[in-house]
Amino acid sequence: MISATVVLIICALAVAPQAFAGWFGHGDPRACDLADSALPPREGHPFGFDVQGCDLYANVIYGARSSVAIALLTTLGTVVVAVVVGCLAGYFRGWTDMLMSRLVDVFLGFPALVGMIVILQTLSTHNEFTVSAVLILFGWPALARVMRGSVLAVVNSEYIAAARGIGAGPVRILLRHVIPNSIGPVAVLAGLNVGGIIAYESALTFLGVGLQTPAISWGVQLNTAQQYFTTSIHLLVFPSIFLTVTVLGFVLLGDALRDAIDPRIR
Amino acid sequence: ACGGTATQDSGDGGGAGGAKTFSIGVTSYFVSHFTPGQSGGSNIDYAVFTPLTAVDSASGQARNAVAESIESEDNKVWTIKIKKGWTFHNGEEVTAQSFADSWNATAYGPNAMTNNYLFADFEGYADLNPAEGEPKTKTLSGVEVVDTHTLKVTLTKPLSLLPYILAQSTFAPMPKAAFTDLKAFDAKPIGNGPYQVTGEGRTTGATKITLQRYDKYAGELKGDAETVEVKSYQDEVAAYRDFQAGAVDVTLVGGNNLTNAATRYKDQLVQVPFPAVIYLGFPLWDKRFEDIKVRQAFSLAVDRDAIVKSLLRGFGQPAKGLAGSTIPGGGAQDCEFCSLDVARAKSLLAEAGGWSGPLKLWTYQDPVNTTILEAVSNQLRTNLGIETITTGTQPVDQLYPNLTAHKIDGPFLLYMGAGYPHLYALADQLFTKGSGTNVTGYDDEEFASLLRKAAAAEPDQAMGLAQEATRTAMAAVPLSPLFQPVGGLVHSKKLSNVTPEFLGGARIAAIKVN
Amino acid sequence: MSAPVLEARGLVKYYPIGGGPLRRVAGQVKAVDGVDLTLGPGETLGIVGESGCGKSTLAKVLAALERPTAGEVTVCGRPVGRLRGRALRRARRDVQLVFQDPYTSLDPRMTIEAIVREPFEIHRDLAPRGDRRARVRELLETVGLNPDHCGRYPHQFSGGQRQRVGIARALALRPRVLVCDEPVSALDVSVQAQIVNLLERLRDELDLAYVFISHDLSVVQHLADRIAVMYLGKVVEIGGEDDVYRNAGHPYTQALLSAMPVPDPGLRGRREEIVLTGEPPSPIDPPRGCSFHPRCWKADERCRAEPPALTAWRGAGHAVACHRPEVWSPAGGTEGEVSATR
Amino acid sequence: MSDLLESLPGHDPGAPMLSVEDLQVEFATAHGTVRAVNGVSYAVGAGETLAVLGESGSGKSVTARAVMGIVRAPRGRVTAGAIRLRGVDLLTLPEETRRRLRGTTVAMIFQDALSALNPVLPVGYQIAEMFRYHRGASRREARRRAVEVLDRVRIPSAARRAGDYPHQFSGGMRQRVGIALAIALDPKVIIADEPTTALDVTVQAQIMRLLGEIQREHGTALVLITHDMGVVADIADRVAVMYAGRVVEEAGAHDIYARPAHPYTRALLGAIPRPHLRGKRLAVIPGAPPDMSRPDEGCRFRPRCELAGPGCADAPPLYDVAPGRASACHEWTKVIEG
Amino acid sequence: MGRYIVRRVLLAIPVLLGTTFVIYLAVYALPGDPIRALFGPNQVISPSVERALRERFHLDDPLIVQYGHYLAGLARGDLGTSFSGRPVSEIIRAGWPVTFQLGITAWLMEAVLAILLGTLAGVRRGKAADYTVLAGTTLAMGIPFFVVAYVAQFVFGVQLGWFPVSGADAGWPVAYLLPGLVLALGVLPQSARVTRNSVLDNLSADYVDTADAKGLPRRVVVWRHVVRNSLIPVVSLLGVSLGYMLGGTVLIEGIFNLPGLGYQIFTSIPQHDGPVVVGIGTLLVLVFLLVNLLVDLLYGILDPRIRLH
Ligand SMILES: Nc1ncnc2c1ncn2[C@@H]1O[C@H](COP(=O)(O)OP(=O)(O)OP(=O)(O)O)[C@@H](O)[C@H]1O
Ligand SMILES: Nc1ncnc2c1ncn2[C@@H]1O[C@H](COP(=O)(O)OP(=O)(O)OP(=O)(O)O)[C@@H](O)[C@H]1O
Ligand SMILES: [Mg+2]
Ligand SMILES: [Mg+2]
Ligand code: NI
Repeated sequence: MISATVVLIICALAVAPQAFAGWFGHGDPRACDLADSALPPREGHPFGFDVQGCDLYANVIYGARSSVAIALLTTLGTVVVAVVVGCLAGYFRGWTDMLMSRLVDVFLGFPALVGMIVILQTLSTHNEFTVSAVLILFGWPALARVMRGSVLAVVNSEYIAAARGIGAGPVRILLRHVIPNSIGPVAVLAGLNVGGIIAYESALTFLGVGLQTPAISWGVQLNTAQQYFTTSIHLLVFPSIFLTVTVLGFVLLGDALRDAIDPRIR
Repeated sequence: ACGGTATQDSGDGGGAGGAKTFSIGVTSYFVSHFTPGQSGGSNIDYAVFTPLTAVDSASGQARNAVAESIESEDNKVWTIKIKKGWTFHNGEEVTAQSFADSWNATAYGPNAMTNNYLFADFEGYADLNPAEGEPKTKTLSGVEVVDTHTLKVTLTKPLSLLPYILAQSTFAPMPKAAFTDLKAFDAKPIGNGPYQVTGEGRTTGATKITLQRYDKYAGELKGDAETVEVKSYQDEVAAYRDFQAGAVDVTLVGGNNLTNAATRYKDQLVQVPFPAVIYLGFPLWDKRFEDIKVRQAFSLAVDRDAIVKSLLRGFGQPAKGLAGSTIPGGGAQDCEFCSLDVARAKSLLAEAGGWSGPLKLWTYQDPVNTTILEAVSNQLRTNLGIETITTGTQPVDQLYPNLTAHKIDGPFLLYMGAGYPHLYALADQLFTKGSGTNVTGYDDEEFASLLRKAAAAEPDQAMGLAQEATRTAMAAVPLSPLFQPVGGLVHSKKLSNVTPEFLGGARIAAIKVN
Repeated sequence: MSAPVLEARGLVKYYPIGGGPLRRVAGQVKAVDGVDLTLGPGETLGIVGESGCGKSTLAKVLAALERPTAGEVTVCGRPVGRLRGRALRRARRDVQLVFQDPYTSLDPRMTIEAIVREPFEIHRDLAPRGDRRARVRELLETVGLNPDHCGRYPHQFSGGQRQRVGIARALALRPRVLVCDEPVSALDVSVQAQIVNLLERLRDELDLAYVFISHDLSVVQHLADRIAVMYLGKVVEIGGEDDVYRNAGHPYTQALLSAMPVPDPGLRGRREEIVLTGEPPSPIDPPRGCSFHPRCWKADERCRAEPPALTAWRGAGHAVACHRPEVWSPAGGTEGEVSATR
Repeated sequence: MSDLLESLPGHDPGAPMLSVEDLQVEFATAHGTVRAVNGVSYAVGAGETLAVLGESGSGKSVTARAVMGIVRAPRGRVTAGAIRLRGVDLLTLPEETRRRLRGTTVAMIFQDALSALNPVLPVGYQIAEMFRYHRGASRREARRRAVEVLDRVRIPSAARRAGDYPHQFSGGMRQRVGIALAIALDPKVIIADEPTTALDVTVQAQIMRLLGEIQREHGTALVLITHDMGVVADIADRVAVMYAGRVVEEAGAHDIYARPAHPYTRALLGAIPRPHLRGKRLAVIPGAPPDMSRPDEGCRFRPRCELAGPGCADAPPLYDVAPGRASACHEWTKVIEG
Repeated sequence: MGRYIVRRVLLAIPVLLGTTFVIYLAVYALPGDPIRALFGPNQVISPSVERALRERFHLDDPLIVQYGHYLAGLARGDLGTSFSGRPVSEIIRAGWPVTFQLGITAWLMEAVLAILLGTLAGVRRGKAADYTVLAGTTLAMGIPFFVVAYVAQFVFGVQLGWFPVSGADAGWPVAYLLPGLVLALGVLPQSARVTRNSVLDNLSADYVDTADAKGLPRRVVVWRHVVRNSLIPVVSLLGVSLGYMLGGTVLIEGIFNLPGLGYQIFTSIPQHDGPVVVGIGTLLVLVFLLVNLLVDLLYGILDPRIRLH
């Protein structure tokens, strides 16, 4: 259950960064002095300073909030959409399936970054919600495809026929039988995707359409770090460590989740 | 640089008997158009074309290039004599007609050349660009070919700075051959400059253009290298990386890489102060900024020295006035509120009734701009105690229309370069009502009349009048200059005499290959 | 005999191959190809036949899980063919299916309580909310499971126990008919005996009628009142238990019976076996005429050309679809000349 | 080729073809260690057929897999006992030697032929592999031999069908392909794990006949694992009955049917539906098999046994009931007398 | 089979038309002004020029009319003209080879690495190799790929000089190795893990027992039997990941200065260059559809149980 612990800690950071940010120094991510710009770690500032001369440790801690919020919102959104679409396509087959599958094809084939840029530029406000919304818009198709596949495998099983035999309607069959039995691979993939989402948030910032300073997020930090990494490597290293640990936590959590909802393994 | 890969032969340029050659990295914007009417005035443009005049970067004076003489009685009607013996790369002679053809093409509205506006002060411009419908004529009535080597130019109002204006690549001549296929010309121009474009020129999808020295060049500054390879990059960062890998011999560096270059390539870095200003503009249409004291307070709360020293690692000049000393007429300390004075800022803001509510600062999408804007917002927060500061960015094509439409709700960080090296140009662009780049909405009759006077005056008086006009404008604090940017030209060891062109790129013809 | 609880007339079920939107149907699997059946209350009809002959398909059509391509299923006098949605779901209550594979027919993520309780949640009228738990325990007891185990998951039970869960779920709806699709094939003899006993007990207690499908002839013989033998989607012989086992008229029935292993080493080598040659034909492209003719040792021109109809033969209610039926019984040797290929 | 088995230490031409001695196999599971096989012994001679009967989960398959050496590490482990081929103890051999014996000397037929065959490789290829990796045959030679083997198991037009995939065969044919894999290299021992459970009686009869023929031709020792008492009666020479990881009775086929010597065997025979039992309840064994992860010292059948007495708290040894007959029941005399 | 292909291709036509419309709509809806964008930050635009440009590119027409113009051109085989004055077909012709080579390189790298690493992790489940692959792939996934790109460029290009830092001059494959690797890394974690899980599933399949019982050497069992079967889900994922890679070229081509389609489309967005965005976007969707058709056909080869009709 290491994964759950890691994810819990990260979520705690996201919910109450002020509790952690002050461990080593003043803990105010916005108390900045340009004179300290990009200075390496020193007493009271274990991670050093960012280019604006702000304490990097406090910033990384505060950065969890936006990054985790986006990761969770997006994961939730993509899973919900994917489950709905995957179920409709896999369960009802026929025309529904064909339309949904073609839609998925288009979304998968179209360069997602281009789409995201266009939409975010149109939206003009770039906060956690809009960024998540756009990531959901382009993130669901891959999951939906997986979901459809696993729904297809499940709907042909005998316990679905049995449920139909005792008079269960489509809604009940989908909610009680199909979804619990087919969501496993989606959970795993969603766990795997969390890292990708945080990375994508950063890519959007890099492209100028993501979260923007003074918003504090790992994506924004990495984007800035990227410009300075030859001279100030610490800007890149510390957010990356947090990011990677988070990603690993979510990947393992996805695996654990699949096992947890599978009584056969318990 | 470190060991490059085998793909680049830039290292053996000086090899025994080998032809002198080097490669130069530029951003793709520099080579997007070659037609004078559309070109951006990059160093490549000046390698391929030579206009009538050139601005001496040392003295800041306009010198004759293709022009033999440029004279006027009233600064309105000008007689331009052209030197003999100049030829285009295809051998065609450069005549008065070559200039007239080029100018007419640009000024002709339906051609939709981007530099069209530069001819707005020429007589007949209105006929070529009617408010509605097709123009009836195709030539500027203000440009008259007197004989093969004499041009008569008539302006709509006196403008003593014409020789400066004519130094821009837009005013370069075009040969007859150009007009058979303007598209082809744009990709592979036939100019009259020290270098000619060989091969297919600029092709879609290629990142390389080869220049070859034009041996019959009639100008003073003949190129040293026989061939020059121009490589285009997405941005300066990419070009600098290639330079580090040894794939490029000279390139412009900016932003964060300047620091890196300054330490790694100490003796190979040429600093280039840009004739431009980075400023914080105030939305004069916004009620909250109506009170000049608010604007003054904001201006006083920004620590320009810290930004330049820490963020820019010293590459920049903290602004004391609108224009830096690199611009003719600049260097004056005409900004009273350009030094950090927190106490005064606070009291001024308090006098104006303090600040309440959110504050949003704007700039266009650009990594350096956003970093600086963030620093400014941090300082405003700390020094003025405005807690709810956010920043926003928009793409250029949204930000400018929104500024003109007065839809931006906060101060904005912008960059303004002088159209040509003269304080007049900068002041005109920033403060004249109706100018496309006067985004603060500043409008003042006293300033306008001073500037009109400057335009009509003789060069020596013009400067003083322009400075006076600038002082007038600055006193009203429609904007607060932050610093004058500095760039750098970094070059490999085999090159010497690397000097900047007006826009910052290396002056190609001047570069010596060892 | 009282009115039949389940009746099938001219049932046909074809599965298209490679169908789908915008797709041309490439062919059809003729899984069930014209079957007539009648089942009285409390009666057990055994169905035997080769693997792939359409037994399971028939079961699904009878339980209204699949819509027949043609023909009509009547449950307690009500035709179910045209019912849809809610009405169809109600009609399904009377005919319940018990699946062959107890491993795949239970949702692995539900406790057995949830599984058995589900019918009550769907049909609220079956029992008031407060009674449901008691009813579930009662049902589990009926099928011989410990009600205290109701919080367990299917994978924690043995095959026989799972099969009972399946039966309990079916019984929850108080059906008139249980269609059992090979309910004991996956179980070993001792467990098989438990299930067989359970089914017999339920039949006596609840007056259930069964359609009992199996390829184990001895189990069918043990349970069934009447037996239908299927071959390639068609019923080729039908009759009382005694008629079919002792006086089989169709050569395929005879071959089946002869191959039935007898648990007595004393009979080893002394039984007569009819060995079928050739592979079972494909239901996509069944042979013309009598579908059994390619493997039949007495097939003649007529068999190749003309499909035989199910016609009465010997005892009452005994019918055979063969042009030249002859009596044969595994123990008593042949009547008439049968040239059995050894 | 020189016989690999003969060159191995301990080889004894007089020893039984295959003998399993006091074998123990454990599995590590989430619920603790499962001792799936707990002291199984049986032996089978050349040309002989041993039927292994027993309740589901009694360890029949695990024993077979242990003989084949395919009990999966790390979860499954053979912890004690010996498996001897003509006296050679396989468990002491290095893995590579065991591998070379698999398929050549001992072979196995699996229950579900469809899942036991690789779905994406042609059946001919799957057979040819054996010739290539054991006999070093060339691609073409191996293919030719594979067709021969398919021919032997009566696959019609074998040469053409060798290129087909398992799903293109009917159930009976697939099982014949499974047999082809097992007999390809003429092994001395074949273990058939419920080879006909999924098939109907006519096909089952075909398969059994085929196995009998092969056995007769090559003198192969056959271990047949099955539930079907009819099949056992038809072809077994000897029968081993397993319960909860042990062999509880071993005897000749005739004896077991006539006079079982273990209460479990007796109950099993009583559970078979027979024509004369029609309309009557079948005899059933009350209760459920023991939980193998919580081993009970003492007789494992005790909780379900009608004869159970206090003495059954001690695990019964395998009593010699008669020559070639053994029963693991303290009360075997009572049982055998009925 | 033939019919199947024809049907799939026909089905792609409405999909592609729909795509063009949606992209057109999106570009049209972009706030900001294309003319302003064409001129750059602080250029003055004269009204006459602006008018001429608007007319030339039909910018004043309503969306439907603009799209109609576009479709009419399309019917004539004319993909339209970029605001920069170059025909879109020319832009595509010039950029296609670069993107193609980049895509292929990245795809091959992903396939090879995913299968190797995934199999390794699966076969050595629970051992150090498994955890190493997990950790490595997580790292690759957690760090945004533009950061990976810059670091890779700096380390392997600038510092070590093993690869060209940027540009396509070195030709295939040298110039494409580094950007290809960076692209591949973006999807590698997923495909490696899918491979691993698929290998695990197959390792416990019955046919592996058969193969073991046949006495085949372990390596034959793993590579011939297990990997072969495990590829089936991986191949379909590889098909999908191509879409991601084509999308990734948008950033990678810019960073590595490769003059391909991704870079073109990327620079065209701020320019509101509708014809270019639509043309290239649709082309990429088309490629994706075709590749996935190929994948489906490959599926039929890898898994003979699947028949396509
Ligand atoms: N959903 C389906 N789609 C296409 N063909 C099907 C479908 N279900 C069954 N079939 C085919 O119909 C035929 C009859 O199948 P069915 O399952 O009814 O046989 P069965 O008699 O129950 O066989 P078994 O004894 O093996 O269970 C088979 O050839 C089978 O392949
Ligand atoms: N891989 C495994 N992990 C854990 N337990 C196992 C494993 N394989 C078998 N077992 C356990 O070992 C015991 C014996 O199983 P085995 O498969 O030998 O039974 P069997 O006699 O062949 O039964 P059946 O007749 O159902 O095939 C069972 O309790 C089973 O749960
Ligand atoms: Mg069936
Ligand atoms: Mg078994
Ligand atoms: Ni086909």
